[in-house]
This record gives sequence, structure tokens and C-alpha cells, in this order.
Amino acid sequence: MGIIDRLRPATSLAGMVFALMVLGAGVAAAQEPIRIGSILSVTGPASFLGDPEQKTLEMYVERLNAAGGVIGRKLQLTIYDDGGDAEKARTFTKRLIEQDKVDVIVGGSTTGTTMAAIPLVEQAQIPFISLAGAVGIIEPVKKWVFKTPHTDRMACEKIFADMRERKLVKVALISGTGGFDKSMRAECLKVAGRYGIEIVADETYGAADSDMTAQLTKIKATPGLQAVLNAGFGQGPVIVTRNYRQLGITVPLYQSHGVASKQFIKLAGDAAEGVRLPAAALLVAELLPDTDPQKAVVVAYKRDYEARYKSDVSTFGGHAYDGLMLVVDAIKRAGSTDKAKVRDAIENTHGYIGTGGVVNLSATDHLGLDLSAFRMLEVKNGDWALVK
Amino acid sequence: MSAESLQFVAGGLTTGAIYALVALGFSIIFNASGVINFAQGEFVMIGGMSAATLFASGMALPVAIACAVGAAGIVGLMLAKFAVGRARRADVVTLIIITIGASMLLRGLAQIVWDKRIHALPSLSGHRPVELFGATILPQSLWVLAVTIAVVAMLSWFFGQTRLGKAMLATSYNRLAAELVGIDVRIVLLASFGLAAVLGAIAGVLIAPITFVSYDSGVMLGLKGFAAAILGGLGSFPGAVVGGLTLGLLESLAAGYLSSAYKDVIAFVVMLAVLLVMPGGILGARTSARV
Amino acid sequence: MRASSRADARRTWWWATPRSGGIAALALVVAVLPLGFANGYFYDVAIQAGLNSIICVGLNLLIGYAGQISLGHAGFFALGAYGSALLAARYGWPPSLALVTAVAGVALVAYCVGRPILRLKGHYLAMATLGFGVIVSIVLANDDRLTGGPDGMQVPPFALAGYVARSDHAWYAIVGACLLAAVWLAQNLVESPTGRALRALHTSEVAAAIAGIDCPRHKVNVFVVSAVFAAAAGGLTAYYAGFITPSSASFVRSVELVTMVVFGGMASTFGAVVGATVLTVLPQALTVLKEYELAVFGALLMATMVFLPRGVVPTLSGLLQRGTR
Amino acid sequence: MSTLAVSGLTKTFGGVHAIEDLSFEIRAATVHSIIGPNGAGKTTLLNLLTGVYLPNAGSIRLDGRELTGAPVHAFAAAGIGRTFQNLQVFFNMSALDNVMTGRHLRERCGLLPALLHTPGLARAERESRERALGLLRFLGLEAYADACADAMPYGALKRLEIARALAGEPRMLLLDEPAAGLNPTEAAEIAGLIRRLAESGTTVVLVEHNMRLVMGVSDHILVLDYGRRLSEGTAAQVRDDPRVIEAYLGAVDTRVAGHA
Repeated sequence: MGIIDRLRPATSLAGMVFALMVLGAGVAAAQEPIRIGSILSVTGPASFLGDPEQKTLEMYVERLNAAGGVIGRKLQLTIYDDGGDAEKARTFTKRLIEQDKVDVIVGGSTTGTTMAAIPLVEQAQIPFISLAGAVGIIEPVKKWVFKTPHTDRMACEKIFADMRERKLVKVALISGTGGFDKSMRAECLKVAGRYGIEIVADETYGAADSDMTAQLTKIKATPGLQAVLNAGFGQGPVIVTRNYRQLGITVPLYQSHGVASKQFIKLAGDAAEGVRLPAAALLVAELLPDTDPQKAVVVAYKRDYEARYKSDVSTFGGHAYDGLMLVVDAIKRAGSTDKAKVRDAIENTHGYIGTGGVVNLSATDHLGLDLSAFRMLEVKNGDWALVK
Repeated sequence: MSAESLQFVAGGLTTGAIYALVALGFSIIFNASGVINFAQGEFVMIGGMSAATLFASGMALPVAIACAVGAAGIVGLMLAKFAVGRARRADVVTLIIITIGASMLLRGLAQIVWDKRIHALPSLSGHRPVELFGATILPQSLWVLAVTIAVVAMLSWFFGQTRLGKAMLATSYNRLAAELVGIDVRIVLLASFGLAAVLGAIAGVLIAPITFVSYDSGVMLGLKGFAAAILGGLGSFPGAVVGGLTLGLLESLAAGYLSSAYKDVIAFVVMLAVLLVMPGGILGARTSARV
Repeated sequence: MRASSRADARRTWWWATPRSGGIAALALVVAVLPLGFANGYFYDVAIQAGLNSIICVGLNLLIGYAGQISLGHAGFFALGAYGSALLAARYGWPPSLALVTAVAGVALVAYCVGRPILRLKGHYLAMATLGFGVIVSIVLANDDRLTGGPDGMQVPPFALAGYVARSDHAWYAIVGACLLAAVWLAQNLVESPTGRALRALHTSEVAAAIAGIDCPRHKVNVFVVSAVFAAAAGGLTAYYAGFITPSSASFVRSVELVTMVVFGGMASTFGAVVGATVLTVLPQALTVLKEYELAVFGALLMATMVFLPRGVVPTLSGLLQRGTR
Repeated sequence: MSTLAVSGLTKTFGGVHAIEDLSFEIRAATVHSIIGPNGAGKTTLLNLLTGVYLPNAGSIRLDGRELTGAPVHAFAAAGIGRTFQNLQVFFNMSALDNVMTGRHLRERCGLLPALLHTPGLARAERESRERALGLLRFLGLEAYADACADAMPYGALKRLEIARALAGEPRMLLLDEPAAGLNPTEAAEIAGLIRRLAESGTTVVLVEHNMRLVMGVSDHILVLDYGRRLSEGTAAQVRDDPRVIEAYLGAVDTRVAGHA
């Protein structure tokens, strides 16, 4: 009797599992959900990307389902956290494709995790919308791969254009050693010449460094210095900004879109005053003129996100919003989740208004954004201001 | 010395003082148990995160700091009591893996209890840099340096004068002998983890205004603190300070004079060279083989 | 007399010896396992478990048998991976030749690194090996023109004599065969004069030296062997995944490898396989926990080491023996 | 015929002389004992003679070959074997493996043959195993062959160390207090063993407190005090040396007085 007693929980558990499976099969037969898969760097060094992305996807899938789903079917979201590790991202992509049988994949928070997933999605022929920055993701164009964020090359171009306007030519570069930083640094070096910019110093710092005065002291001593550009994310740029003021460097400081969140101003405090950076309209939603086509979209997203999560919106969550909505839009137009049809529908997206800008995709452009999507912002009185 | 090189030194001292403070925690636990506590960085994180969130919720800064240090101390005691203490007879490597598990657990809990964002804490005395011979240093860095020195002095007093301190020291020299003269080794273990956690939390509170704090900021601090403790000589408190400052200066000078991209490589290569010449660290014990 | 008759029995029933018997059992598991695989994802996880097992079997020779800690083995893994990838992708070498050359190169690196730093002991050795791993990962991330930097680089598929390995089944077979070979080599080494020398110097270096064992030479040898295992697994991983990043050399990855060895059980080759497999599969199973994953994983690791301090395999087999006695 | 020649040997620890300007010779196939009060430097001397300690001055030659400064395993390779006062058994191995480890010098230890388990190596292993079993029988340990060393009693471990040292087929065997902790019967067995070894051509160097054993087996005795040579000669010569008696009585060791 002892044995039977001990086995009772196990047998009842098995019974429950069986019942659930039968039930599940019944529901599935009635109405197959649209399966959306996602690999995000929710934890680890790139969690500042993955965390708002995850929150955004979860919130909007919930909303869409509450509103009856898409083409009469519910959405089913599966998110795996790759921790920023490319190897894990590859395995999770495989899992999404083979085990979870998803219809479309949104994600890849970082360039590394995206690149690791690309061979698999190309092979499996599944629409894939990356949320990572590097231009290499969509150049050359890969049939099944799209992305929503502006490229790091565009960020460089926006910054250099602004510098050119202010007649700043001799520029020092300081960047982190992470993938985002290194990729942007490389793109900036590539396009600098086109804007007549001369890179007079090129320094780097580690992701967890606590003091960048040594690098900035070297930059400060560079003859003819007119501006400094910091490519990076996380606490690094905040420390750079503070050390910048500590050393009394007076030339303009530019940050990248990697710190495009109110949190940057909060952490850097007074030191952030006067810092310029390129960012999507989302960051300055309320400041946009009412004529701006993006205004309605970004104000709504900002309101929803901040109300639900009680934390400042970042442009990265916006990229996930755009990725999800592009997919939903394409599925509606395709009228099914047939992978080839959805892919074609995504590629034919025209005039879609997202948080990142107005998206016009084509067979030769799998990003669909131009430089106008970026706004140049400046920190003034502890808040963002549009540079006219 | 030019103002430029003085600035490199100032930057190195800022970083080095942080490493030194973390390294001291490693040495305390090593002395009492022979274990490298890979969760030491998490103690630092818990101190910083608790203080930052308590302060943000409206608590007065001194109270928030006291609560944070207390919370970390309790976590340290629990780690010793429920995990490391239960596996006392296990191999040292096994104990180290337990602390690795603990660091994952603490990091995992931190991201649930708090969040994954970066938090800041106000400096104890403002952001206005102090100028010395053309080089500038943040007042908070001076706080870190001063507290590090004060902590070393207090540890020397504790281990040299108090009953518990002497018991802990005796245990580090010879466990069996310490047990034979009636020292309760479990109490020593508890005390060492509690002390190391409190110290780590103090470090976290002091560092947060400079480097900020997030749920995973303990990983890198732990790694560098371990490196500093080894470089100075594991188990030696002055060694931890010397190791920390040396490592910080190495990084800063390498970034200033050689290459900021390879500054960590340079620092590690120099460290390996030092270890090969002095296999027990800069101020470590010299031992010879005995049969 | 009793012992010698037992030794005779061993010679008769070769499959009943710990060495051959274990390998036969492992081969059976490797052969039968795919029957339970529903799709390519299962193969993928199994392949990764196999690759990690190969590294851990080698690392266990160093840590478990010779008692020398290494917190830098991810460095050797990454060097093997990047060496193979670079020679094949940038210089157009045949993948198999690139793999062999990379592994040989890593052996040389391990020898040059091991000679000086294996004079250090305990935590100081841990620090030195850790430093080596950190240096490798920084160089790989910094040298972005060659390695693609932190975002990683693409690797061409593995091809040998016209055959291109692409399918999950092919890779499962390759990795399975390599794992069996790795276990066979490791078990051979353990049960040889060299293996005894390693265990001897683990217990007492002085006594080992008095017995005529050249401790520095044996330590360096086993360091090189373990690095070669890691590098070979690294090269295979690069070809299999088709993509590598410098995070494969990270300190976290090195710690993960040591954790696998200790979790499975030190000085037990099959413990290393079990440890690597369990800790590769477990995170996949824990994804259902979402944000609780890291905390639960840490708690499980702590609990296992507290209650099974010698590692899973030695502790459980000890209990089993006591039970049957 | 001289086997081991020591001249001017000096070892200091933190300025204190443990061994000071010591010179002596040990002849082949004899039993040569080293005695002296506690702290006289006997174990330090053994550590110097096996290369564990590096002398501050002086030289150690075996059959005219300079060994000073060589690594420990080179001393072993030159033919010097040894046991330890405090056991240095490999507790993580079986008794058989312990003895087989002792045969390390007589085995081929190439890395590749070991990895590949070549037939040659397999044959050598079988031979090695037989010889090791033979040694275990010789020392009455065959019952423990497959037992893990940490499960063996103290007396057996003492003999296991001797078996392990003999497995290397040394020309000179250094025994550090082999009879410590043994009962009179066991000690007598050790004495018989030492004589047999000397007769078979092995030089035995014995450090021992049991004076009955020392006086019974030694061909030659070296008496140390404070790291210096106090006296030297046959058992009878040493026994009658007034300096020795004084040193021992001064050191309150009654055993020598009792037997003298």
C-alpha cells in the first residue's frame, strides 16, 4: 500500500498531463494560433535592448488577442532569452523553427545573435525581422531577413551631418568594446570622409570599466580637437559623460542612439547638459508637431508602455513594436500565415508608420528607413530637445 | 610629472581603490575557509542595488546605506549557514562551485526583486571634481580610497586584537589545531562570510555613485577583485590593497600610454609576469615544501 | 593471488573492464538516443552536449586526475574554433586541414603557456589560466578586421573529400564518433603509467617526484592534451554552428566548463560526460521558468554540490555499490 | 667502492643551520644508519639527499656523478628511492596502483602510446602488474592489492611505502623511521627485510629511533647533533663514544642508555 500511496501523485499528474494534451489538441484543431517566435537578449550585457523588447512584444500580443487576434486567429508568442550569447541564440532559433513550429520570427536583439540565426532562417525559409543595428544584417539583402532599427551607419551619418553644419571637422572617437560599439565605430570610420570629418583620436573602454579619464585625457590633449563622439550603451557612456565634465573638456560631445532613453539623462545628471545624439521620434513624442505623421503612433506607444511598466520608454522597445506590427500588417494583407506569402507581403510594405519612422520596404531594401527617421536631439534642462 | 600623467594616476587610483575594496572580501573568506568566493561581486551588487532602490523610494541616504549593508550581511550569513557550511567536508573546488551557484542564484533573484536597469546613487559629497596639480579626481573616489584604508586598519585591529578575529586567524593557519584548542570553526565560517558580505556591501554603496549598479554588475567587479587579491597575495589585507591599486594603475597607464583597446591585455600580461616571479603574489606568504 | 586471478578475468571479459565496458555502454546510448528525437532541435541540443562532453573529458584529465585547475579553457576552445574558421574562411584551406592545423597550433600555444604557469599552484594557477582566457577573448574581440570583432564571423561548412556535412544526422554521427574517441583516449591515458603519474602528483608532488615522476613534464603534457580536446571541440563547433563569436572564449564560459566537470564528478571520465550533458540540457528545460531561470539554475547547482559533494556520478555510484553489497 | 659521497653539505632555514658543513660517504650494499636526537637534522638530510631541498652549499655525488641542484625526479632516476616519516601514500589509488606508480622509472611513459593504448604498452602494463603483485606478496600485502589505500591499516601503509620505493628498483633506499608506530614483531620483520635488501646489493640508508633495530642491522652509523657530525663508525664504536652518550642523555632519550 505504501508504494501505491507514493505513486498516487505521479499517476494523478500523468492523468492531468494527458487530459491537457487531449484538450490542447482539441483547441488546436478548432483554431490554429499564429505562432510568433522571438529570441531576445533579455538578460546579460545587452539586456537594455532585450528587456524593453520583451515587454513590448508581450504587451502588444496580449492587446491584439484581446481585440480578437489577427485574421480571426489568436497570436501565440514564444520568447527565448539568449543572454546575448550567439551560440544560445542559434539553438533557440532552431528550437523555434523545429520544435515550436513558429510562422515568423521577430528578434535577435544584437547583431551577433542575429547573425547566428540567419543561416537557420534562410535554410528553413521563415520570415525573420531582426531588432539589431548593424548594416551587415540587410546588406547584402537576404531573402528572408528584414530589420526595423536604423543602422549604425545611419547614426554616424546623422551625427556627421550635424557636425558638418556646426563646422566641426576634427573629431575624436571613443567607443566601448561590445558588438554594438565596435560595429558603429567601424561604420563611422568608413563614412567619416564622406562628410569631410577627420578622426583625430580613436580610443576604447571596456564594458564594465569604472573610469575613462585616461582615454579622455589623451583625447583632450589631441591638437585641434573640435568634437567627441562616443559610440556605446549602458553605463559606459554615462561615465564618459561625467568624466568629460570632470576633466573640463569643452568641445561638443555626441552620444549614439545606444543611450536613447530618458535613463541616460537621469544617470548622468547635470553632466548630460548639451550632449547631442541621434534618436527616433519616439523619444520626443510630445515635442513633435501635430503635422508629423509619426506623432499619433509614438505618443500611443509611449503612453501604453509607460502606463503598463512604470518605466521610461526606450527606442529599443519601439523596434520590437515595429517588428511585431510589420508582421501583423503583412499577415493581414497575405490573409494567411503561409511563409512565402507573408514574406512577400512584408517586402511589399509601403508607407507603414512605426516608432522608428515611415517604412518603405522593397526587394533591394529590407530596412526601408531613410535618414529623416532620425532626429537630432540635445539635452537641455534635464530633458530632450529637438535640434532645429 | 606632467598633468596628463598625473591624471592617468588619478584615474588608476579611482579604479584601483574599487578593486582593492572588493579584493579585501576575497581575502577574508579565503583566510577562514580556503575558498574563493565567486559570489563576492554579488555582495557588492546587493549593497549597491539595495541602497539605490531604498534611496529612490524616499529613504534618507544614511538609513538606506545602513539597511543595504545589513541586508547583504544577512545574505552572507545565509550563504555560509545553508550552503558552504553544510558542505564543509567537501573538496575546495566543490565549495567554489557552490559559490558560483550562489552568485547565479543571487543575480537571478536580483533581476526578479529589482529589475535589469542601471541604477545610480548620489555621491557622498557632490560631483565637483577636486583638482590637484592639474589632475582632477571625483570626491567619491577619495571616499573609496579613505574607506579602503580605514577598513584595512579596522581589519588589522579585528584580527590582531579581538577574540573572534584571533580565532579566525588561527583557523586560517591550521584548521585542525584551531579545532583542537576549542575554536568553533562553524562560527568562524559564519563570521567570515558575514564580514565579507558587509564589506562587499560597503564597497557597493561607495562604488555605485561612480560606476552605477545593475543586477549583473557584480560579475566584472568580482573578477577584477579576485585578480587584485591574487596579485597582492591571497589572504593578505595590505596585499589586497596593493594588488587593487597596482591593477587599477596598470590599466589606466596602459590605456594612457599604450593602447586603450589592449589595456586589459597589458594588465593581465604584467600580472602573469609578476606571478611567475612571485608565485605567492606581491605580499603573499613564502612557503617551502615540507615533507 | 586473489588479485592476479581477478586481473586474468579482466583480460578474458574485455567488455567488463571499466574502460571498454563504459565505452560500450556509451556507444549504445549514442546509437539509441536518436530514436527519441522528435526533430532537429533535439539533435542540436544533443550535438552541443556531445561537444561540451569532449571538452569536459579533456578538462577532467587536468582537473580531476592531475588536480590542476584551469579557468581559461574556453580560451583554447575559442582558439581552436577561430583557428579553423580563419584558415578555412580567410585563407581558403580545406576545412579538415584547417581543423587539424588549428588543433596543432593550440597544442603549441598550450605548451608555451603551460610551461611557465603550471609552476603556480592552486588559486594562483586558477588566476593565471583565467588571465590567459581573458587575453584570448579580448584579442579576438579587438582584432575585428580578422575576426569580425564581438559580432563574430561566419564559418564555411565542414567538408571532407567532397562530402559536405550539413544535416543534423551527419553532425550527430561526427560528434558522437568524436566523443567516443575522446572517452577512449582519456580512459587509455588514465589507465596508463602516465595516468598513475597524474593521480600521484595530485596527491603528493614530492612523493611522486621521489618515485621518479617528472611532475612539471606530466603537468604540461596533460595541460596540452586537455587543450587539444577543447580546441578540437572548438573547431567542430565552429563548422557545425557556421558562426562564432568571441564570447566563446569568455571567463563565464570557462567557469561553466569547470562547473560541468565538478558537477559530474571529478576524476571520473563518465562523470564529465554526464556533467556536460546535464548542464547543457538543463537550461533548455528551464526556459519555461522565464525570468526565474537563472535563480533556479543557481539553486539547483548549489543543492547538487551540497548534497552530492563528490559530483553526481561518483556519489551515486558509491551509493549504488553500497546498496548492492 | 664508494656509492654516495657528500661533502660540505649545508642547509639553513631563515639563518638557522639545519645541516652544517657535513661530509660523509656511504658504501654500496651496506646498511648505513643516521641517528641523532630529535631536531638533529636527520629528515632534513634525507630531503637534501633526495633533492627535495636545495642545499645552500656542498655537493652530493652518486658514483662520481654530480646530483646537486638536480630536480627530485632526477635523484630518483639516478637510483635513489625513499620512504617518508609521515606517510606519503597515494590515498586516491589502490595498493596495487601505488606500487605500479613506484615502477614509473622502469616503465615507458610516452604520451602517445598511453593515449592509444598500444599493444607494447599493454604488454608492459601486464608485466608491471605482475612485478608489483610480486612485491606486494614480498611485503605480505597481497590481500590489499585491490583495496583503496585509504582503507588500509597503518602498519600495512608503512610496508606499502617500502613496496612502492622498491618497485623503482633503486640502488640506494632511504628509509625514514620505517619502524615508527610498529610493534616489536613488525619491527623485527623490517629488520629482516633490511638485511635481505643489503645482501641483494641494495644500499640502505636508515633513519630510525628504534636503537635495537639500528644496532642490529647497521654496518655503519652516522650520529648527527645540531646538523653536524657528532660521531661515526660501527655500532660498537658509536655505542662507546662518550660524546654520543652525552648528547643522548642530554636530550633525555633513555632508549639509547637502556640499550648501551
